[in-house]
Amino acid sequence: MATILNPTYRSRLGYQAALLGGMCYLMSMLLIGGNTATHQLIDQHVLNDKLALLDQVMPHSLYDNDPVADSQVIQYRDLFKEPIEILPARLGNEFSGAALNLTVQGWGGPLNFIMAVDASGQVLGVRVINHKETPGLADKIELEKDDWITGFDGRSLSNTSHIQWAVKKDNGEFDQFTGATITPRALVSGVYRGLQCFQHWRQQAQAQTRAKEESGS
Amino acid sequence: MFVATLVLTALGLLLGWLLGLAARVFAVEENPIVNEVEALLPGTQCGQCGFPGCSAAAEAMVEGNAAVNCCPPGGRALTESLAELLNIDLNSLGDAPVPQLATIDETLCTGCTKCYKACPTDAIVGATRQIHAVISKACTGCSKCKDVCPEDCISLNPEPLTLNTWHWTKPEAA
Amino acid sequence: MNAIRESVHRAAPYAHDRSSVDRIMLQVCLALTPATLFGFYLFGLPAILTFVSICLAAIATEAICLLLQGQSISRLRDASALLTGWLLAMSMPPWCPWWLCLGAGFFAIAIGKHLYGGIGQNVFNPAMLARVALLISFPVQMTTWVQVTPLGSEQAPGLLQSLAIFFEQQSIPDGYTGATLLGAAKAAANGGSAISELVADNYSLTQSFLGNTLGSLGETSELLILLGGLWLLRRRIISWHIPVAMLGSTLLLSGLFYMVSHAQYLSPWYHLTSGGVMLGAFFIATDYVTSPSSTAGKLIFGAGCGLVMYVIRAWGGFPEAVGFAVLFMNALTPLIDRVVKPRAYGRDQRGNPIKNVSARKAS
Amino acid sequence: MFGIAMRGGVHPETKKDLTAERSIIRQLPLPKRLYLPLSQHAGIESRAQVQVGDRVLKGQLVARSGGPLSANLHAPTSGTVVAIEPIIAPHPSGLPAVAIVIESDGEDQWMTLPTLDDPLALSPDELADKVEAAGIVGMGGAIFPAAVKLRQGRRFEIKTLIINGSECEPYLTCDDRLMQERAEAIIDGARMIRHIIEAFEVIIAIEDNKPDATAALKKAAAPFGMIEVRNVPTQYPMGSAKQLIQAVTGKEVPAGGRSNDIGVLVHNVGTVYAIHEALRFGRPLISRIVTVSGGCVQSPHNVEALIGTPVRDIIQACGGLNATPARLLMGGPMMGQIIPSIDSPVIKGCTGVLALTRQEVNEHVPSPCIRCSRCVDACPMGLVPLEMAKHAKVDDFDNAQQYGLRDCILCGSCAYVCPSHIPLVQFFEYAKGELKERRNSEHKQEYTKRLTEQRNERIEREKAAKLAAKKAKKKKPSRQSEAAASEPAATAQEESAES
Amino acid sequence: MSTASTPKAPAYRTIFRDGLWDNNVAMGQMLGLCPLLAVTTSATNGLGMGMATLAVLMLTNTLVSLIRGIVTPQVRIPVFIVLIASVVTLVDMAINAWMHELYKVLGLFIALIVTNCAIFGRVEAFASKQPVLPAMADALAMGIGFTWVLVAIGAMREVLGSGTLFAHASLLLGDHFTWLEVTVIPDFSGILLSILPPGAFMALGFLIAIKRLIDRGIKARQERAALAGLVTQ
Amino acid sequence: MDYLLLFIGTVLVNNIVLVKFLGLCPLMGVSNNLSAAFGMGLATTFVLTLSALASWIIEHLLLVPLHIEFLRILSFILIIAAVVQFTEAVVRKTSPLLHKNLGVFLPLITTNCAVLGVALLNVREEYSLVQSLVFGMGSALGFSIVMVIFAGLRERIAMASVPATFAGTPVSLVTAGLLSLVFMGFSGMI
Ligand SMILES: Cc1cc2nc3c(=O)[nH]c(=O)nc-3n(C[C@H](O)[C@H](O)[C@H](O)COP(=O)(O)O)c2cc1C
Ligand SMILES: Cc1cc2nc3c(=O)[nH]c(=O)nc-3n(C[C@H](O)[C@H](O)[C@H](O)COP(=O)(O)O)c2cc1C
Ligand SMILES: Cc1cc2nc3c(=O)[nH]c(=O)nc-3n(C[C@H](O)[C@H](O)[C@H](O)COP(=O)(O)O)c2cc1C
Ligand SMILES: Cc1cc2nc3c(=O)[nH]c(=O)nc-3n(C[C@H](O)[C@H](O)[C@H](O)CO)c2cc1C
Ligand code: SF4
Ligand code: SF4
Ligand code: SF4
Ligand code: SF4
Ligand code: FES
Repeated sequence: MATILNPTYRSRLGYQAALLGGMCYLMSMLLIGGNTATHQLIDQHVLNDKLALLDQVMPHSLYDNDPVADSQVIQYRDLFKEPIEILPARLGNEFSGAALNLTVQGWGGPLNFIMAVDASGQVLGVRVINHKETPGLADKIELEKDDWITGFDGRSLSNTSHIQWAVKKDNGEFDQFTGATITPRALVSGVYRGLQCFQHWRQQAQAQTRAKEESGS
Repeated sequence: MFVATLVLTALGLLLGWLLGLAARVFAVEENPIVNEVEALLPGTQCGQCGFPGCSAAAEAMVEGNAAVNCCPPGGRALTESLAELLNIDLNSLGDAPVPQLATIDETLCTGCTKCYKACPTDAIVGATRQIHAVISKACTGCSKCKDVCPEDCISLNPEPLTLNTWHWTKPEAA
Repeated sequence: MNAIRESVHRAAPYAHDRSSVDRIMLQVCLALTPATLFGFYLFGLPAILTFVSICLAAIATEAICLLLQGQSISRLRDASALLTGWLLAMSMPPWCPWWLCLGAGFFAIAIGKHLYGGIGQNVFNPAMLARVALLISFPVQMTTWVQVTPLGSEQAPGLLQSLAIFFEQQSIPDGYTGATLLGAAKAAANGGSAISELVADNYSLTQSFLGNTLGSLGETSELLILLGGLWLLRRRIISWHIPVAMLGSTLLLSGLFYMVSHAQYLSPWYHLTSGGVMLGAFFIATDYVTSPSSTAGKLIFGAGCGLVMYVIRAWGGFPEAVGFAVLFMNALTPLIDRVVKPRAYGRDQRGNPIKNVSARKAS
Repeated sequence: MFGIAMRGGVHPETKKDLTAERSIIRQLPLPKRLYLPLSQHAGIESRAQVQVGDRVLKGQLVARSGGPLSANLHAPTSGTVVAIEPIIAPHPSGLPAVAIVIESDGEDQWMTLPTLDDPLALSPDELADKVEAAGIVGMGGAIFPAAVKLRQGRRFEIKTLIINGSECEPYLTCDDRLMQERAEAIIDGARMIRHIIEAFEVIIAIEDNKPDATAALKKAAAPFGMIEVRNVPTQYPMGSAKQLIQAVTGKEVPAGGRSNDIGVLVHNVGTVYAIHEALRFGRPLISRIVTVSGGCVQSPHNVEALIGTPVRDIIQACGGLNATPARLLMGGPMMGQIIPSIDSPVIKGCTGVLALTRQEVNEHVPSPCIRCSRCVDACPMGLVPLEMAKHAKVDDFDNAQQYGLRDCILCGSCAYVCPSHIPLVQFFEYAKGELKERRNSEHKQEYTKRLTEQRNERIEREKAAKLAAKKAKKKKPSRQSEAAASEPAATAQEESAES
Repeated sequence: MSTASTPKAPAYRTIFRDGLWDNNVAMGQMLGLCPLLAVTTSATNGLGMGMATLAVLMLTNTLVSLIRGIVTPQVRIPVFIVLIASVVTLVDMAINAWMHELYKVLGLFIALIVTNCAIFGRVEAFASKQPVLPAMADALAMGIGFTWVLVAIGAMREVLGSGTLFAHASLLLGDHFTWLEVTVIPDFSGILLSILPPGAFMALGFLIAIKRLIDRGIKARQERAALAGLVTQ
Repeated sequence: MDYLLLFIGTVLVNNIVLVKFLGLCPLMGVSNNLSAAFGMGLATTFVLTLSALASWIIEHLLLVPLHIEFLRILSFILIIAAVVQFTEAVVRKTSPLLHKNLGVFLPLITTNCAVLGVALLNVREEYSLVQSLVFGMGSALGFSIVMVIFAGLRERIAMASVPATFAGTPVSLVTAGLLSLVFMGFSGMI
């Protein structure tokens, strides 16, 4: 770059260092400013998004606590490799259900979904949050495309047997999509295992409270 | 939070200094390619390319102001090596000028010696006041002789085809 | 005298053997005929409709492309479009709807071949390209396998019913479809059950070899394909390197893993007798245009086809992968051709002149 | 038995039965005019030693070798030199070439031939000189001056002399007939060559489709040890020196090298016969056996024709044509050349004259390469013809060489088998020609660059001298510069004469 | 700030012609291909990405043109890149905070813009050598050019892949634009290939081929017109 | 074993170019001939590995401890750009030969989104240091393989008589699409 205006100070090392340093300073200040101005709003949005999703699977009438704030992370290695986020719902002080954030392996990669279960262990609703399945073939798991996902509503470990928790092709209760069985299979089994997790967690929690009560009394 | 700014600024200062330093310490001499190109050119400074000599032509080629096939004495071989050096697609070039050879019309030549003084490659033979002739092996077709010939007896023609230079043409189809 | 002068513009040789492109292509078609006829017999009239319409679509597309490029329509005579269509049809499900057939022929010839300038210039195998593109685009239709319904048998659809199926006025009757051996094996693997039991229960090796089983239109009878392939070998239209390398590497790999686990992996004999391996090895991987030209290159190519095919069959998302494997190796072919050249006379393998053995006389 | 046989190669229909059973026609009517191009051998043109109007005798030297790589030329019959002028060369280009035209006087009168001692008693170098004097060049088509080859052979340790009787080209039977009819002469010639190059063994290699020739030579060779007559498989291009050496000795000639390098010398039987004639009888090379054949020839035969005989005459001697030929060739169909005019003369390297029908040529419009790799399999040199042609087509000669262009012997096997009828060899001829042109222009560039530098230096010197002269009080500067100026012209002249 | 050192700015007409057609970022310069191919599964996505890119391009081109006088070759690249990265991050934050609905659709794409070669390409090729106004014009032209190509490819892939056009456009543009959402081919299950990665490459390939055909047509017409102009009376 | 799976997955199944759509500009720009493609592959491998390492260090030693994740892009790209440019200057001086083969590609790489993409993906997937490196190298290998294969194909296509409408870029793009179609065969393998 042979500019006419090319005074000698330009070729000093100090100038170049200062230029880049100054740029970095300026920009990081700018970003810090931007961040301070926006981060609260953004955090709020993220929380709202989460609640909105929760709303879809769990009726507002079921809880009056802040499930997000009460959320805890649990792990059942034999059911899910990864830790599970669980959002408990309480009405008054009464346990009224919980939402579980789960991930299973689909055809094209991880399949992230949220499911809500009421206190009796019945599925209230399931929604897929994130997935990499083939569009057009397996995206009927999204509610906007198909109501297949509502097929889980009302199911529980007691009203559907172990064998029935499978796609029809595997002699179960649930429809598969023609030509794409793996995705439904993964979801069905994910919900089934989710219910089992819920059950374990419930039992543990109940045992704990009982223990607490006992030790307290 | 402002530690962050500090860190980044420091990083910027450091990197800026480093890059400035690198540019200085590792500076390379100005365009070595021009020299390389010039070394490839015939060096007869004949001017057929339209530039005042080979070094001007080399500069123009490197800057993209001259086609790599503009030098008729260099011919196709030169064009190809230049194209490779400068990474130019040969197919993008138009037709190259054909190399020429000078011939002296013996019936008109008066032996004035003007042509052989002008010839940059000493391709013209013949002493004063004798008929001059061109050694085709040494003639680059620069037309300098033609320009100075007072009798207008020099003409430039493409090299004639002989049994030695003939070869099969490229087949048409397939 | 004048006549002699006029034709001066072609160099030696002034003799030529009697080979020509159309002869080669037609002989390959001939070698395919037994397996094709057997496919017609197994799957009945809808299969014939499928076959004919794919071939016609391929030829029609070829004609249009030739016209668009201002080439002589007589190029059609080289029969390469027919052969592409033929092989494509053989690798398609036996009962395809009309639009799938048209799309297949069109894609193979227009995108797979003429986009690259026509015969001999394409880099991917046109037939396999079309097959794979359709598999990805229409997974449902492309994985619908009908049961064997031999011509003349009770279940075989009649003419009207066949037409109705072909034009999708009527869906394929329930109970007509099933799973291929490879499909079932993949399902078993996905479902976590033992492959060996499933296969032993439902599929017979002999039937798989003879071809009395469901699958693509022309791929089921390994026997007839093998015979056709051997005939081509004898006619010197193909050389043994690619088929042998491909079948050999498949056998080797599948044997190896079968020994590791009988439950998890399918036996090598099933690998060799099901799906499109045999057709692929003799008729598809051997496509001149898209395979390497040197002997060593052919061996590498064939072995690569077997390897990729096995890897996908065993661990990938698709039950069958001859098409993918061939296409993958097609992509590598230019590189193979560049790296693996025959050893030239008087040079070593790396292209340097061999050493002189005799010294100059002293003096 | 044969060592490692040839790689690749093809089996064209031999068509040798057209002429193989017919003996050589020796007595052709003497042509009225004979045309002797000055360049009918590899290397530099010969220089005419006669002038228009000179009378010459049969066997008399009419043109002398033009340099170290050249050959003498002799009058094939007695008569008068009527012209030394350009004629249409027997070459596909149809370009003119200077020839000595001799009008025969019908007497066919030999000059007095030198008296001869037993050649085997002479020293090898003397013999080589005699071969050179006789103007003998390779008769198998390579037209390389035989004496040059012999002398080169003397500088190497030659173990094996291979006499090339393979004659693998379809139609051609001139060597076959020669071997059948003049076996003793060939054996004699072989012994003399062996003497010259001090070879250890002599192997006469004949394709196994010539049993009669094999038998004749075996019989003639029987009295002499160390001459072995061997059959090699019938396969084109078995006659090519490199392939023959491989088939006979199992060895390969290194790329870019000669057969000398591995201790082998190859000569064609026709050459051997000519050497015999020269050394035994002092006869220079003035005639050769030519196969006249092809579907258009009325009565195909081998003829013994004087060098310089117009093709028209020898065809007429074989009953003329029965149809317009699709191709009129000099040499075999695989490597031969189109002759542009039926009046072109027979030259030393002319093994045959073929008039082929359309069916025989079987030429089609080329279609695109389908990469069938038949050409790769057919190439006896282990090259990749399809890639060579493809790159030549887009003028990418570097890559064409990568795939073997340099090693290509232009045998035509690849083009013979190509189902797409691609004129592969023409691509290679084109590429090789372009490369040669390129090399030449590079040389010229280097040369002119040197000249310019020299001239600039000289001008500098002159200037300096002028300056010095001025300093030394201006005394007659003009003469000095004139003297200096005539110097450069001399340099250029000298250099041009040099190379 | 020196204007003396800058080459003459091209006419605005040329700038726009180049940006929209002749030297279009995606079809002529072959830059910004990653976002181009990654997000164009539908026309709506393409539009969103295009607009976001346009915004960033405007900002960066302007800023770079402003500071071009003080930058030295030694640190040019890092300085520009830092600037671009910051602008993108800021835009990202801003949209997320104040246009959250839009962010939900675009969020993913905005981060991708940093890595868009086209931005850096324009900065280097144009803004760092030209005054502010032409630089802005160039950004506008190139941005719009990029956007229309994105929309075109998105539309091609969407129609072929699912039979709809501008599906969910109202989410991006607001409810006024519901009319944009059309179902082109009803009951069409779609050619999956076209919304999968291979379809992206092919769609761009065919789009460029179409551009060539049009260019050729235009040229032929011009030639004809020129010839006609030579005909007197 | 896990590293191996990650590696194979990165190279073949989730190929950075054909599936993740990163680094396409150099793919289309520098694949005209094999040796250039090879050089670009090597250079990218170098830079990708380095940037995977650098970004991990910055992320875990700077950004996370200071809670300034929003400066991530800025700091990553700053480091990458500087490192690349510094390397280029050094190579140009010390080894003109290497520079001829490699150096010319280095500036191109700064603006190649694969480099930043990989760094960001590393963070998103929460890879450990070793995983980051494996991922970086896998991506680079995946990039190089596609680059070289594609260059081979393009060299062949360059000599084919492609219809004028498609010659050059369009046919290259379609070929890239077909190549990505072929790579889909590996999907579902993870
Ligand atoms: C391009 C393509 C994408 C696919 N995507 C999915 C998918 O997203 N989900 C799925 O379950 N199967 C997918 N498959 C896998 C096959 O359709 C697989 O054969 C099927 O899931 C097996 O189930 P089936 O028994 O219904 O055929 C895909 C296949 C192809 C060709
Ligand atoms: C030559 C040839 C190549 C084939 N390539 C593939 C392929 O790449 N992928 C595939 O799924 N099926 C391919 N097929 C079809 C299969 O061989 C087989 O018919 C089918 O995959 C079996 O059904 P399944 O997918 O339910 O196992 C090919 C068929 C032939 C004849
Ligand atoms: C392809 C090819 C075929 C040849 N065929 C013959 C042949 O059939 N007979 C023959 O004597 N020489 C043939 N030659 C020439 C030989 O290679 C070799 O030059 C010759 O035998 C040397 O002998 P000479 O110098 O005495 O002619 C052929 C050469 C080539 C390249
Ligand atoms: C042995 C052999 C195998 C062939 N296999 C195929 C094939 O698998 N797919 C195809 O489209 N064409 C095939 N062809 C036909 C031909 O090569 C094809 O039309 C060209 O690929 C088009 O350029 C084959 C031809 C021969 C001789
Ligand atoms: S034409 Fe060639 S030789 Fe002549 S001056 Fe130009 S570059 Fe030099
Ligand atoms: S054209 Fe004339 S002056 Fe130029 S090189 Fe030839 S002879 Fe010399
Ligand atoms: S024989 Fe002909 S068609 Fe076959 S590969 Fe060679 S050149 Fe191509
Ligand atoms: S002509 Fe050359 S390439 Fe062809 S077969 Fe003979 S040696 Fe090989
Ligand atoms: S490399 Fe990704 S946008 Fe250019």
